[in-house]
Amino acid sequence: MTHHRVLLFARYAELLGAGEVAVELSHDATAADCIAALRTLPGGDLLPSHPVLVRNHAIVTGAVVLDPSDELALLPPLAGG
Amino acid sequence: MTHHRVLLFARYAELLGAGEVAVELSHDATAADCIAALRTLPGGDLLPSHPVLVRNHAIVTGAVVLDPSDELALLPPLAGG
Amino acid sequence: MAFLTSDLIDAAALSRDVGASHHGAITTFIGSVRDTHNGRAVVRLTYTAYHAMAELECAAIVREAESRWPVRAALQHRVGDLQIGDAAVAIAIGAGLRDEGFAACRWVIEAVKRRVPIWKQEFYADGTDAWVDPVTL
Amino acid sequence: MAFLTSDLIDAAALSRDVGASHHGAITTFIGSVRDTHNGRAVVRLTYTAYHAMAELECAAIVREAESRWPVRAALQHRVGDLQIGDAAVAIAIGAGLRDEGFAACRWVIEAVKRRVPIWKQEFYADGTDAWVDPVTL
Repeated sequence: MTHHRVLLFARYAELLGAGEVAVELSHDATAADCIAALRTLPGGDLLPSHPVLVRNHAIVTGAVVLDPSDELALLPPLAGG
Repeated sequence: MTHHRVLLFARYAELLGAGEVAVELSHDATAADCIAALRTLPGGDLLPSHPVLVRNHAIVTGAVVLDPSDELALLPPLAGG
Repeated sequence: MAFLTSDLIDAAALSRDVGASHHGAITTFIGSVRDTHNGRAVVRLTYTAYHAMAELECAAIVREAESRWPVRAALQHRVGDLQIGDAAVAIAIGAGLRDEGFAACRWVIEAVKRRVPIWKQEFYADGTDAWVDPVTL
Repeated sequence: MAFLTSDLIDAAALSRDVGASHHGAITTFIGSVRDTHNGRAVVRLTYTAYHAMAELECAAIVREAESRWPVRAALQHRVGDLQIGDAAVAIAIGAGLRDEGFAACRWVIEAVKRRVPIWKQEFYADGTDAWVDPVTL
């Protein structure tokens, strides 16, 4: 298992009660695995069905394999401007 | 004959050497008559064939009859903005 | 406030004029004096106006913009001697929606160029000068 | 200069940044805080950002605008607590031709809304608050 920290913002930070959470994933876990793990956290069941995950500031699709050194973040729908 | 003053601007003021000139026109003279009279002034032969005449701040066509109380002006092509 | 001014134009003041608590989108356009024109080095220029008519046309343009779109419009045009970089014309539009703000701003600058009796005399680095004919940019 | 700021945005400074002796057309857009949203009275709001990514995205947007058009672009977005009327975002485009200035300005604001990770929490007169979902205006 590898340890991954995920940054949360705005509504998602409220849902999960923190601006950053940790998940334990199997080696070679994908972005989809990470999102599934986030759903098991308290409040995680309220996340939408396909939240946007970004790795090192770029959006990734579910099949992308993650590395523990990646900077991960879950982004609610953007509302700047 | 009636006395009409015509305001001149920019290039036209340079051509006729003044910011305002006077022309004597027959009673019921038209805008076209006014422009023809302006052409007889020194430098007036250098005016373009169809200069824009405005009366009381609105463009008039050649057939419009002028009144001595009108404010007349001859406008070169506009270049503001 | 007069639409023509011989003082420096304060574009920020125009923006404040059209800002309102329900106008979340402010679009501005500033046309300023460039240092070259058709490849010639410009050192300064002079704007001359038919003042009375120019003021009336500017007022009409603002009125028409505000009737075409639900916006507030402000407009100033400089006259007299201008240096390189000075604002020659400034437009500010306060709108609820940015689509309308951009459309109105664009419409006003085109209307100013087409309708307001103002003329531009450029003075060049070689000592000559010329009345500038309008160009379609 | 950072693209995100917790201080008041100085839109005039952005305009000066993109002004140049060969850029005769400066177009700006300011999005400011409105006092109502979907019919509810707004008293203040907070913008939250994923700072590192937002800075990178803003830089990328400016770079892309400057490669699509021969313009200079400047951009700032406010974060933190904002009052009604405060500028939330300001864009300034310096261009040689106004067509390009307007096009680039419009493109940048749409790109900011679509790409920069920033979120808005509105606080209402009735004491409630909400994270605002993006709306197509």
